Amino acid sequence: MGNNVMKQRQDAGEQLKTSLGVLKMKTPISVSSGTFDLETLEFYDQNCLGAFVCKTITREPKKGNPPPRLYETEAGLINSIGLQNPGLDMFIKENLPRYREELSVPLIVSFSGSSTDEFCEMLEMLEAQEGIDGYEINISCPNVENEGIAFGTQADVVHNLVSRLKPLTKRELCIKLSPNVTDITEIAKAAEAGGATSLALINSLYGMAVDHQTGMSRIKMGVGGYTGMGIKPVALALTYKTAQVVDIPIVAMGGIYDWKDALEFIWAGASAIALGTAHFVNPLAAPEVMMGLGDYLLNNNKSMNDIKGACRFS
Amino acid sequence: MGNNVMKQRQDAGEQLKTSLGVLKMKTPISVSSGTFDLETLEFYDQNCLGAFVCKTITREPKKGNPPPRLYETEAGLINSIGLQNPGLDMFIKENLPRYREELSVPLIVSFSGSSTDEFCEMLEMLEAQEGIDGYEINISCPNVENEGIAFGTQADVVHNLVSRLKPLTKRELCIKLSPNVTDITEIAKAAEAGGATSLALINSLYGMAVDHQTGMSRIKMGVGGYTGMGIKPVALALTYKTAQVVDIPIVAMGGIYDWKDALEFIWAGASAIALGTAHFVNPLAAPEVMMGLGDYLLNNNKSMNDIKGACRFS
Amino acid sequence: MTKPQYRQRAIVQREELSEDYFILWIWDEDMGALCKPGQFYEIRALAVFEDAPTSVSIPRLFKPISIYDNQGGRIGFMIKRVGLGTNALSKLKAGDTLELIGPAGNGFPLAEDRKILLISGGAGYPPLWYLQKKLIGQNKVYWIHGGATGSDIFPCDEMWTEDGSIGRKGRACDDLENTIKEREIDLIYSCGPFGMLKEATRISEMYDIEHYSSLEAYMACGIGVCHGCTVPIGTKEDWDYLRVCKEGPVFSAKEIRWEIM
Amino acid sequence: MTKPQYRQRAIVQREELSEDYFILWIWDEDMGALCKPGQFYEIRALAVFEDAPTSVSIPRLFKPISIYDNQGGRIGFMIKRVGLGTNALSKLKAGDTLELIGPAGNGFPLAEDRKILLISGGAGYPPLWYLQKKLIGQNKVYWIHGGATGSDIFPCDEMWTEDGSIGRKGRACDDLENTIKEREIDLIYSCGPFGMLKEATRISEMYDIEHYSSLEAYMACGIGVCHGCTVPIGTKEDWDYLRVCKEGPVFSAKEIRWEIM
Ligand SMILES: Cc1cc2nc3c(=O)[nH]c(=O)nc-3n(C[C@H](O)[C@H](O)[C@H](O)COP(=O)(O)OP(=O)(O)OC[C@H]3O[C@@H](n4cnc5c(N)ncnc54)[C@H](O)[C@@H]3O)c2cc1C
Ligand SMILES: Cc1cc2nc3c(=O)[nH]c(=O)nc-3n(C[C@H](O)[C@H](O)[C@H](O)COP(=O)(O)OP(=O)(O)OC[C@H]3O[C@@H](n4cnc5c(N)ncnc54)[C@H](O)[C@@H]3O)c2cc1C
Ligand SMILES: Cc1cc2nc3c(=O)[nH]c(=O)nc-3n(C[C@H](O)[C@H](O)[C@H](O)COP(=O)(O)O)c2cc1C
Ligand SMILES: Cc1cc2nc3c(=O)[nH]c(=O)nc-3n(C[C@H](O)[C@H](O)[C@H](O)COP(=O)(O)O)c2cc1C
Ligand code: FES
Ligand code: FES
Repeated sequence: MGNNVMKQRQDAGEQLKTSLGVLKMKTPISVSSGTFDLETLEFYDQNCLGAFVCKTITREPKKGNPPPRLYETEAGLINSIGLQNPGLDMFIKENLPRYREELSVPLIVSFSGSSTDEFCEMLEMLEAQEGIDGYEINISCPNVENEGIAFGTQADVVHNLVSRLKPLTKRELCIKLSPNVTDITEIAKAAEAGGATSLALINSLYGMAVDHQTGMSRIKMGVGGYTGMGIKPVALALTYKTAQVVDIPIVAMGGIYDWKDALEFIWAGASAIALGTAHFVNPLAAPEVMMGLGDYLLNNNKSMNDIKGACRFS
Repeated sequence: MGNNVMKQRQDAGEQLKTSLGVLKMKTPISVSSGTFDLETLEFYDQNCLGAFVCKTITREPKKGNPPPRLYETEAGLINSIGLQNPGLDMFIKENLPRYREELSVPLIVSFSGSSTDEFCEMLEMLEAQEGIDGYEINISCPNVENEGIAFGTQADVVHNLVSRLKPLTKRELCIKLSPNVTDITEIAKAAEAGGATSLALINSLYGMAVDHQTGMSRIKMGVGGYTGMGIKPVALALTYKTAQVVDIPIVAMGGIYDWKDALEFIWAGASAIALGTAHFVNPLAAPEVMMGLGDYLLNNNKSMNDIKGACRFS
Repeated sequence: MTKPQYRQRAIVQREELSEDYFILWIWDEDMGALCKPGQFYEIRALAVFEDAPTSVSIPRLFKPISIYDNQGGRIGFMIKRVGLGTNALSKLKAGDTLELIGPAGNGFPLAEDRKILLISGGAGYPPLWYLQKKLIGQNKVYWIHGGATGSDIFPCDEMWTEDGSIGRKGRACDDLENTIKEREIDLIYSCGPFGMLKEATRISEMYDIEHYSSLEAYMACGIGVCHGCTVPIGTKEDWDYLRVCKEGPVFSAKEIRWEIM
Repeated sequence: MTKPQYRQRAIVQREELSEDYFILWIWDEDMGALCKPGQFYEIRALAVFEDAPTSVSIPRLFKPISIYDNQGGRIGFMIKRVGLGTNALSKLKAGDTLELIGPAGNGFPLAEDRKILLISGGAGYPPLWYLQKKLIGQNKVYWIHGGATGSDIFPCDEMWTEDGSIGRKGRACDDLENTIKEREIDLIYSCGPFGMLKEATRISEMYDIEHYSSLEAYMACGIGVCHGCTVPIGTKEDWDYLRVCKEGPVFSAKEIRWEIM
């Protein structure tokens, strides 16, 4: 690379900076829970990421849903993982030290409880640990009955949950919202009022696929979570709507595959974006988005702040 | 065509028969409101259709939303028509006679009111007309503020509306549901309890697209209705969920492009399917779906009833 | 008026015009007999709905393209590459198959014994080519065409480029008033970018000259069923959204509500 | 264990085997040095993310394909066309580019001085080819392979087809007990369709023979992060969903909870 290009990259570095409520991010690129882990970092330098979000942890270990758990549709992916995870104790004992060891970017721990009390208990246990920069509270997993998703659909429950969590931490407190609700702005406002420092959206839509020849559901559980390219317009609409009613920053996700997709969400009001299904179809998605965004900002002499929420209608 | 093939087609004709609550359909193929009209019938013989659904009519004429009103995304279409229509009086005076003249398949009139009273008034006016086989009650348009969609999101309002409409007609009374709700099964059950003879789903999801270069929304109104291929997994999940809780027939739609898509919805519980966005990318979609479905049923020696809702999970 | 039909036709010839412009020719006498200047077809490269393609290629919308020429059924589409749809069309070669829906739209009202000005910009050129062929015997015709650079310029009487590389430097409307006066223009047909049409309308209204403009819009169906392609037409007090694909694409310029477009 | 890497490599050769099967060869000594029998790569035809492609082709998931052969880095993938992904791969020719993630998975435990039975069905053949090359010097190896028709059959010691067109008529497990007894088999490696593996496991458990089975699963990431590819592994009372792409694809057959798969 010539000196000029190097210089450009550094400048882009400046322009790519963004922040959530508490957390400063070197780039607006995060990863969406459950689609990414240390293994992915074998493919490129982690410094293109502004944050690292781990797979959702529950209090007790979870076996997850019976397979098949995956099916690729014309324009996205249906998954039915069912939050398989080793449970919080094991996470603290085994995963966390490895993250501390290997990560040079901020770590956000995603977790989900089966009751408000359990959420609080988990947060307290995590607060006792070092090397954690924030939390993503998953109240929106479509693949777990009467657990994650139930919380995410009622504004009063969300408000109560977040109000209980807030006094327990000074770290980033990001609430991850479900798109499967009548009015996401009500839930978003409740989370903000409760003390959330940022919001993440969207989690998976409900989705299903059937083998037309045999009538067999493509995933064992029937209805799963739908993600990827096909949900981008929905994610964008909900990001925009939410950005209109809250003041806290938004980490947007849902069908973001490249830097152009990422820009759409920033125009619509996102302070940061996360890649999910994209990792599976393009292992280099994260660095490519970083380069593309950086070039766009430089070439147009703009910063993240200039375009965040600046989308227009005529 | 040889005699055998002709014979086959006739047999398929038998096997393709289906019915809604009141209406008998010669094929399970309907068309979704707003995506189809007499002009489309220039492309093929209308007898591949089991029913014809007109664009949603309102009591008064509607100008519709300012353009641009359309944008094609990676996997679907965003529209923002805003229910432009000539109003009910004009519909009865001009459109209806033309439909009566030119249609040989059952006519379903889609309409939407701004209050329960207005819905009732409209139904009474339509009941006074001949040549109408049923109604599709649109309580789910995402492109009209505080009109269509408000009704579609609250179970008690839907129940009240349908209960008021039911005594006024013996014709097919199909309620068209919105996917933009927390729990579509609640709304579906309310419509059934109120006296709906069938359900249509899904209407458009919320969707948005932004020009990444300029930050301009691709449609003037910002958030529009998202339809087509990308929404198929969502439509299928909601069809399946709804079929689990109601006994009345379902007309399913959302991203159905070919006969294989159609079969997926029938396995999931639909008694009929409707083509929408498909018309725009394949003008011959309807006859092709008819042929494909017919061949499938014949080759597998199955009737619509054999596969309707027969989808399995292992 | 004939209703638009759906057809598949082989491309019999492909012609390069410049970096961005090309012509696709098909041949069908029956179709040709139905076409009028100002009408268009919705066209697309034949979409194959295969079971197991190399990569799933999403079937995409048809794109509205004017009839550029029609000599007894030898129908030409002159196309500028701008985005996904026109790019896909630009990959086609002779022998490939085109899907067509049309002829669609109202077309230009024809005239006799008039002093006519044609004014076009960029990809607004094609419909006026077909139009002038029908007009020149019976009328006096003067054609002004403008574009950003030389590669947007095609045969006409007066050429403008923004970069000055061909013809006069500036925009097609820059000297419009003089032309109108000098040539005693009493009828204008225009097609091109929004800004040009709006400016041409301002001037034609000033001189109270009959003026027909062909408009563009993003389309889904192209046959009048979806109401996606509308523009505001009427008087300032009383207008409606009319469909470019059905009531248009040609409208009386003074009825176009430019101020709310 | 080496962690899976992402690579792009040219296809140096393509080989036709039968109507449905073909081999893609790449060449990379460094990659070859990391590979073990039973491991696999997630592969895909290079996806080009263009601005304005002919038609938008959706980038699709990588597909898990076993290492069929590896001679000092001359790595072969023997592939059966079954659906979208393998069909796309079947369109590739020498010179085209492959995207690869791997080597992934645990691979087969190797053995010495054993009386080994390999049993495969259809597209279960490839990993056993690479495996037997590592086993034959040190062990006695007997290989049974079955398929639906002749086009599913490849070199081995005992062939079965369901239609009887090649070898014995029936399924690969039909005479398995006899073979085990006659050849005093004390170690089995298997790969193939679910039904075959389950039956082979039933028999190997009956005779209490050490048995490793390579399983298939639908995958998204192929590197252990998504938990999409799990199978139930453990004892009847105490099992967990383990990842085929990470803890597998090779499992001790008696630990596979066939009854709940
Ligand atoms: C009646 C009619 C006749 C036409 N005749 C011709 C013709 O003869 N030759 C020809 O080359 N073109 C003609 N056009 C224009 C042509 O239809 C468009 O260029 C084409 O639809 C663009 O499609 P695309 O998929 O290539 O680009 P898209 O991906 O749709 O758009 C590419 C870029 O252009 C912008 N854009 C596209 N369409 C419009 C619009 N209408 N207004 C503002 N911005 C827009 C988009 O925002 C985008 O940035 C005609 C249009 C109409 C309505
Ligand atoms: C570790 C591993 C190693 C493999 N090695 C090889 C190899 O060397 N050579 C080879 O040809 N194949 C191999 N396979 C299988 C190969 O990955 C699949 O055939 C391929 O993923 C199918 O993808 P597709 O997109 O072509 O078909 P899809 O569109 O995914 O499926 C086509 C049809 O096959 C069915 N199907 C696909 N996968 C499965 C499955 N796992 N179980 C049941 N039904 C299924 C689908 O339901 C569908 O009807 C291996 C699989 C694994 C997990
Ligand atoms: C395989 C898979 C596993 C996921 N697991 C989780 C999870 O554990 N917790 C969570 O909050 N979201 C989970 N998600 C949702 C993603 O974090 C993200 O919200 C969603 O995929 C939308 O983004 P995308 O379209 O970019 O993938 C998962 C998604 C996928 C595809
Ligand atoms: C351009 C357009 C106009 C529509 N107009 C209406 C309408 O007037 N009334 C209605 O109930 N649904 C309307 N819809 C929604 C469709 O009827 C249908 O529910 C939706 O498009 C999903 O089906 P699809 O994915 O097959 O298109 C419209 C959809 C489109 C794309
Ligand atoms: S494009 Fe559908 S009405 Fe004009
Ligand atoms: S495929 Fe993702 S964990 Fe195995």
